[in-house]
Amino acid sequence: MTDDVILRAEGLVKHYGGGPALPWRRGRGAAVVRAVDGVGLELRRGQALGIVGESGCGKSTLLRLLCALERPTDGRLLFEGEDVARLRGAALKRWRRRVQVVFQDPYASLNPRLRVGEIIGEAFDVHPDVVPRAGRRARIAELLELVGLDARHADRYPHQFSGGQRQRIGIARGLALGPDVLLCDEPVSALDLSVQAQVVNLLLKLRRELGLALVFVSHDLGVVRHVCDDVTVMYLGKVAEQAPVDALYAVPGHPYTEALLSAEPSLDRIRDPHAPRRTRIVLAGDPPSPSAPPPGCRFHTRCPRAQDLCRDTEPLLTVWGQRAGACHFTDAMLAGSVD
Amino acid sequence: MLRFALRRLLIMIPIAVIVTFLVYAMVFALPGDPIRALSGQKPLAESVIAAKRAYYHLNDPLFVQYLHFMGNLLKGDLGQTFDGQDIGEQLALRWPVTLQLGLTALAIQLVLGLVSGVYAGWRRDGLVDRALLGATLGVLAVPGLVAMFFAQSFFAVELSWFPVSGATDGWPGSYLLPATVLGVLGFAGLARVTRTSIAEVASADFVRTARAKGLAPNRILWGHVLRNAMLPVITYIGLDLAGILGGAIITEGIYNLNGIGQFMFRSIAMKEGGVVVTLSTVLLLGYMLVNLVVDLLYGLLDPRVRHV
Amino acid sequence: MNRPMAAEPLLDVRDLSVEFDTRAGRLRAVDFVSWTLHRGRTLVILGESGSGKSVSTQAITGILDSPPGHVTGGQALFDGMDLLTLTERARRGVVGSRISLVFQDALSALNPVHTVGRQIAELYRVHRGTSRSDAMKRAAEMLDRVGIPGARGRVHDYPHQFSGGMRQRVMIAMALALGPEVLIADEPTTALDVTVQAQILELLAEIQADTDMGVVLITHDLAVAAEIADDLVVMYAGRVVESGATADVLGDPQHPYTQGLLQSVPSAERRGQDLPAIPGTPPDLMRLPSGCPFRPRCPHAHDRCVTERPALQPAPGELRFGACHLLDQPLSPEGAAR
Amino acid sequence: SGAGSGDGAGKDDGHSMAIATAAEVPYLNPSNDNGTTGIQIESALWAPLTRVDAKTGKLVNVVADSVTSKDAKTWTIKIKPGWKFTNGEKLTAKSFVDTWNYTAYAPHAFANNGAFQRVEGYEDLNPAKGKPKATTLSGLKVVDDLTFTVTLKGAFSPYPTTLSYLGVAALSAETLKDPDQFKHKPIGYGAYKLDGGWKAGQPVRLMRNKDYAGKDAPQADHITFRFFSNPETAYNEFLAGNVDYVAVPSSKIDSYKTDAPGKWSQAKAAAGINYLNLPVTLKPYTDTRVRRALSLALDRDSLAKLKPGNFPATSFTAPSVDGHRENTCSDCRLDVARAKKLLREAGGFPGKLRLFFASDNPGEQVYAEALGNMWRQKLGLKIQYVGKPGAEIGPLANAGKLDGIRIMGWGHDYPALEDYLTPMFASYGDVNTGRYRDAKVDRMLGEANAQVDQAQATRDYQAIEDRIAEQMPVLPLSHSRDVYLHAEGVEPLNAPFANVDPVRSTFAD
Amino acid sequence: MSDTALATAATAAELEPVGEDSPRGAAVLRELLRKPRFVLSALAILVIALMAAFPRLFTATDPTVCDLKLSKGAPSAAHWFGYDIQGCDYYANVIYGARPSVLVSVSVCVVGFAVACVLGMLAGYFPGFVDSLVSRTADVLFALPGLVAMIVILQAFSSRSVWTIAFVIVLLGWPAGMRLMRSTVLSVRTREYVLASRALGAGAQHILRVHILPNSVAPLLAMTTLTVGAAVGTEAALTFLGIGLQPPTISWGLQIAIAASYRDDVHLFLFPALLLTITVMAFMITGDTVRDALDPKLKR
Ligand SMILES: Nc1ncnc2c1ncn2[C@@H]1O[C@H](COP(=O)(O)OP(=O)(O)OP(=O)(O)O)[C@@H](O)[C@H]1O
Ligand SMILES: Nc1ncnc2c1ncn2[C@@H]1O[C@H](COP(=O)(O)OP(=O)(O)OP(=O)(O)O)[C@@H](O)[C@H]1O
Ligand SMILES: [Mg+2]
Ligand SMILES: [Mg+2]
Repeated sequence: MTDDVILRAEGLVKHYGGGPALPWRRGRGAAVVRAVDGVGLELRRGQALGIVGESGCGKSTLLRLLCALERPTDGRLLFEGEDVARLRGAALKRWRRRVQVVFQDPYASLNPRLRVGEIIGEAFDVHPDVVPRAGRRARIAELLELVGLDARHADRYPHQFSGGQRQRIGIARGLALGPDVLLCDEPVSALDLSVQAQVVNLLLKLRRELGLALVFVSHDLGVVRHVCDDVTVMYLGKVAEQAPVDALYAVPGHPYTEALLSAEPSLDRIRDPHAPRRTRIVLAGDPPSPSAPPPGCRFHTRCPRAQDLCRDTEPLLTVWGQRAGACHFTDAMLAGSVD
Repeated sequence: MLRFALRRLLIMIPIAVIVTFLVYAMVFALPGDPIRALSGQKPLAESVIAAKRAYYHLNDPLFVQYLHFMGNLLKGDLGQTFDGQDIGEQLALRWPVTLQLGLTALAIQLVLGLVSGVYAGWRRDGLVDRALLGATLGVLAVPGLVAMFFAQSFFAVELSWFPVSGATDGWPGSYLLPATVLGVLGFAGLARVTRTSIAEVASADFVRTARAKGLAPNRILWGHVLRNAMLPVITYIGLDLAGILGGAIITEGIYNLNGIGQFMFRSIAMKEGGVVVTLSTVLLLGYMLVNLVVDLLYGLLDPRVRHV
Repeated sequence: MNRPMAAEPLLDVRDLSVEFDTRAGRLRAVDFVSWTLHRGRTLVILGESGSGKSVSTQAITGILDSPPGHVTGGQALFDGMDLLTLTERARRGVVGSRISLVFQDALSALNPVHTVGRQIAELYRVHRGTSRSDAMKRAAEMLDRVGIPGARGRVHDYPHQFSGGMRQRVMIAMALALGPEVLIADEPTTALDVTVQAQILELLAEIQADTDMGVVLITHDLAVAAEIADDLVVMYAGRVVESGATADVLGDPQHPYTQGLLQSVPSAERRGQDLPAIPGTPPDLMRLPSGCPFRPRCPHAHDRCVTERPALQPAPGELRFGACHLLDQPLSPEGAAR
Repeated sequence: SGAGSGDGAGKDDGHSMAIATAAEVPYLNPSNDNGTTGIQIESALWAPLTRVDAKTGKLVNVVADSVTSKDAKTWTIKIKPGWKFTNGEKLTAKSFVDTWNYTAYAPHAFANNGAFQRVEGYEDLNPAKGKPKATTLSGLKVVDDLTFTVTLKGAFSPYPTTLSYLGVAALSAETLKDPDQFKHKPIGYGAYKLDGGWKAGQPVRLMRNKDYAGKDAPQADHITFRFFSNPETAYNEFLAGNVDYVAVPSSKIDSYKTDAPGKWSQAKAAAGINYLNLPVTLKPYTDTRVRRALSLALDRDSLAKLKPGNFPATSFTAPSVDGHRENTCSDCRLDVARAKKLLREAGGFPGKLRLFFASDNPGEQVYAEALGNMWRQKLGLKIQYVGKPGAEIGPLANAGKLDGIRIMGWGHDYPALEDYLTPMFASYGDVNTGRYRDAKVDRMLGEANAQVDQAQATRDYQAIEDRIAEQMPVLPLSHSRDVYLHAEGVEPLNAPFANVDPVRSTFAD
Repeated sequence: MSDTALATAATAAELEPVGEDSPRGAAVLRELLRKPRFVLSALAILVIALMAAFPRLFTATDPTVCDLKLSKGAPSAAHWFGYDIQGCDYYANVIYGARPSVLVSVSVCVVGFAVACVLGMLAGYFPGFVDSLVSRTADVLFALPGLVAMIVILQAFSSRSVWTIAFVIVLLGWPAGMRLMRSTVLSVRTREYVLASRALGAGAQHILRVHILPNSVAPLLAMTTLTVGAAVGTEAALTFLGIGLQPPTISWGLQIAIAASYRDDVHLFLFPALLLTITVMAFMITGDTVRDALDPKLKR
């Protein structure tokens, strides 16, 4: 089981150091944004790990740490047991080829001066051994078609595409090198359902056939449920809960997860358009700022279950069989489901 | 940020020392004998030459001369030129002239360069763009000398709008004409760089957002586009500021302004190591300060560029 | 839903067409698109990725990059004006204050070198003449309303310091700042988690209730559409293929594309299996198939679809329209199943 | 009165004028100044012992009452009584002797040290090596308050003429104590004194010196010298009416007549000569035929047109000195056939002819090219132009290191044939950078210098010139007559035997 | 000018034509050829290059046949540009003046651009030691009084040719371009597409070439096209310092500089200045149009 672990994060921390441009500039002085604050993860070969969490809780930052685009303030990242921070030169390059990433902001991550074919083909320029020179064009066309774009679009520039099309370009680039791990930051958020279905199917197929491991950040709980085996729920830079997908959806083990699930827009009205509109549950209180996380449990300010204990004592992530939760009441919440 | 600035300030000291020596050595290596040159066609008596050489330590090896000079400099004694002028007094008299001329020219150049560059880049092939192209070519085609004399004969002699030469009217009267000519001659570079830089930014997506916010084109241009295009522009301005003296040499001559440029020019011709070094050092420090400020401005203008 | 239909439409788009110049020639990204938005109501535009949703809204608000884009026809009537023929100056009085826009790509849509607070405050300063500090204060309020934590501190941050979802909320805050009559939001919640999304949608509903603001929302999230839309417009390959009241369209989709969309929704039962996607790839606008553009992917296509392009025509139901030759024919059993 | 709108010429009393001059002067001290501009200003602040009468070319006394000698070796100089420095000091024989001693003393490094080379004891103050043995010239003796004697090393009949050089004027005792103190506060005894303060780089303002004892005081009451590093700027200032006298710069030589109609004049005197210096010790210049050929191939008329106010030279001295004769140089004409013939006889010109010019002077480059073109086209020579900054070329030449032809000019310090012949052709001549050496010329010079009879001396000098003409160690090119502009009603002194002198202008009313 | 085109075309080269679109370089070229402005300016460059290479194509007159009597003669049918100060045919002289002028200016332009570009990218992309090294060296060079440095360096060469002069101008001139390049690189290096490229495993060299260079080179390009004219001016100035080209070499810079002091004879100044202007204009317009053509967002 453990030898199967391909990517392991241990206590990853990323702080964005504040400090205004000039001493006399107004604003948050030296406030430090604790974007990611001690996150551990395990990703097995062929596994799909979903990451969900409130906007701004550090998911994208975590992904950037996982693909070593940013140096963690603290913590380690191990790939097949090897510390990634130690990789240099050719070894790092080889590693990069195996771990690819799809960025959240599709347009910003595409060089406006390159044509789409060049953007995707860049992977082959960097790793010339992946696809023989002669076969590149065909491979690019193939990748474009895989994500539902026309091969002829290879000659267009990024700005000539719609938002969803750009997102697919990003996915095609992520897949170009045939990585072992694909880190996806909201890969399907801008796609219409039909194209989304195609892309999801593609990812599933790659998983099945090539053992591609996925880290899948998404807000669409339905898609996460469809794609992933396990889910990590993050709140304010920390892991709130980790669990297999079904178990989590069945019985949430953290009040935040509970709130999250309950806020999922219902598809009832699609099935029955005349059903009454559901009243949405909005979490009480303001989300706290990552530069001044509340003491004790970070969720306590908005938690319906919050008690005095939560206000002073930070709950640790405790393992509960297949799952783990960071709430003083996880046991109580799981009491029904975990035998 | 503060540490960054401090570090940069500290590094100026060794660099200044290197430059003083380098410049001193270069002046030393200049061909010609300044003392003999003093006399023009009528040679000085050999004994006088020998006396003068001894006085100025000209017979010592380069390094000893340099140490002499630096020692005096640290004592605040700038010494005398070979033709007997008090260097400190001359600098005190001349700096204000050059600074007034240079800064006025720079201001004119900035206004001209920025305005025309910004509009040319914003509306490529528009009226301003075409006019700028024409003006640039004109400026490049006419040698500075010709332009300056033309301006002098036309605006000062024919029309009597300005004094012909000299700094007796003080600022701005005496400086307006030379500074304008200098500014006009130098604005093309800034305008071209600004134009290109603006053109690079003008098609960015946030410009569209600004339009969707219902902002007037001018506000979009000056408030949003320009700032994003500013990095090369302020770099260029920094270079310009540092290059003021270079442009001032001819101007000061033609408009008979007793500034640093003239002094520098003469000092080079006369191999006045001390003067050249002093001036170069001041310039170096000025240049490095300007660059430091520009580098700090990068961080202010574009938050994605941060030096810490 | 049950509100009375306002007599006067707030924004009436008629036969809008937009074309782009490309190296390979002209392509028509928006083709005779029409829809109507009423006061206090929410119109959701659904559609295929690349079907012209964003371009059509950009064209209406006059911010299409032109060239290469050209509005080649149509009208967009707002308060008695045709937005498409308005002078630049007149449009500035409307767009930004009375009609506002949330862009799809939040990072590139924000000016990277201004703080987000300043970018919001600018609206107050320009359109309302508010003082600098007041404008800043109100910017912070707006950020707070869209749920940015520590809003008062974060007005001084730059876009790149925000997360994807926060940038989107900044865009929303900007759009809502001046209390517009029409809000056009292009996928405003794609990067938001469900709780924040709920919060934002709630906020919109609140404002709508207060001010009768009309909302045009572009989204791919059928659930969101189902929950908040009064009317739906479905686009495919630059055209409107179906429109009508939400309940009607979702309950009884007339166009095979809409039907296919509804089938692609992931659901708990099919976990891990392939989702039923519409077969084939979206058409290239440069070389649309003859007749109906959906034809190559349509399970019901027949001869007429090859030769004749179906026009948008009334369909059964109140104010419903569809663009399919099958509208006047009984659908085949599988197609009609849903 | 003059147009007088120049700097500080605002006072309405009397005549005032502004004079534009070239390079600025660092200080005012005639003993330590040999620049033309400085001397010009100092000539207003001081007065010379003697002066050549501008109209007649004959020597007259100014400060001197008499300069006499029996043997042309020991000279007795009597000065007129009543002269006073502007600080009140009396001008006495002692003033002169002290000043001369001071100037001649090497460690003081005064520019006009060389003016006392001929005086006995000069070597003791200026040893070739080591410290000076004496601080005073043994040849100078104060006889009484107003008389002193000068003993020269050898007989030198033009001596009284050399006293017209301002470099031998006297400084006040106060100045001699610490000359540095008075660099900008000159104390003279001339027709003018400083009006207000003065700092280097700024215009010099002069006002009439009421105590002036001379009889030849110029008319102007106020004179302002304005310095222009660029001559065209000065020209433009004149056109704008801000200065009253300016020399026409070479770039305006085609337009000055239309720019300033009725306000231009040409100098009557041509006080100098432009010539080519040949390295006569190097092959092939050692051959007189080559030198003649080079001279005969030059079209001096065309060349002269390149420089304003120039006219072709036909002899080796300047027209403005007494005893000058035209056409002493028989090869100073264009005769290509003869040039070719001479060159052929001499065996041609092997290799390249190196032509030096001051490259920082555009006019000189043009001139050099014109010369080169003539030799190249008319004689088929190969020319190599060697442009060097003026500051470099002078010292090179002085050190005798020029291996080619150099463009030169020479103007006298005192108006005498001797002041051309000695510096240019004596083996020890100051500007004899071509290292021309002819024992006979040296000897003839010595004899002429010792000739007490002035008329005979002149004939002797002319004989030397004739000998030079046979050898052609230099190629005379042209003399220049300056062209200048003057404000209406202001007439600078312009006479055949003096440089144009705006200080001594006359005013119309 | 075409450096950017080449840099990006290099990556495009591997891509065969897709559909009817041809590879990028060719497409850009085709598009450029459709613009009359580009065609005209490219033609001008060609003509001037020919003039520099084969002056005989343009005139049969020997520029060194001179008659001082004809000095400054006005233009006429037989002598289109009149005579110069030396009385030589000015037309022939101006034609023969092209070579040194073009060689100096173009080599200064190209080499200076390359040096500034490379060093600017290095300084901007590698903050810290590399940046300090490059930037401080630039500071020192910039602070040296150019005149002195040029004299000293040029004196060191035993023979001065067009190349040594170009070398010195570049040596002392690169700091300006370097800083300009560095400034844009500083901002471009933080863009997300650079991050994306790093995630692909791309090395610094690849990123600099493919992403940074094309997105940051425009201002430097604009400045460089201007230096075409400036270099000619500098070359002339050097001559007058006695450290430049020596006669009988002719160059436009020299002709203009000499003519500047004979302002009464306009033709002396007019013709070389005209040719110089045309050259600068050609380079500038070519630079502009190429920049526009390379900007994917600015089509027609
Ligand atoms: N500048 C352009 N040049 C050429 N084609 C363009 C340009 N901009 C957009 N298009 C094309 O126009 C079509 C419509 O784009 P639009 O952005 O409106 O799609 P969309 O419906 O918003 O899609 P998405 O849901 O993916 O955002 C797309 O096919 C796109 O490729
Ligand atoms: N460069 C940066 N400087 C300062 N703060 C940053 C920076 N990048 C991100 N942050 C902050 O870190 C926090 C986490 O950001 P991150 O982008 O990881 O969130 P996220 O979970 O991806 O959110 P979303 O779902 O909205 O994309 C946010 O508060 C954000 O403002
Ligand atoms: Mg994110
Ligand atoms: Mg869109």
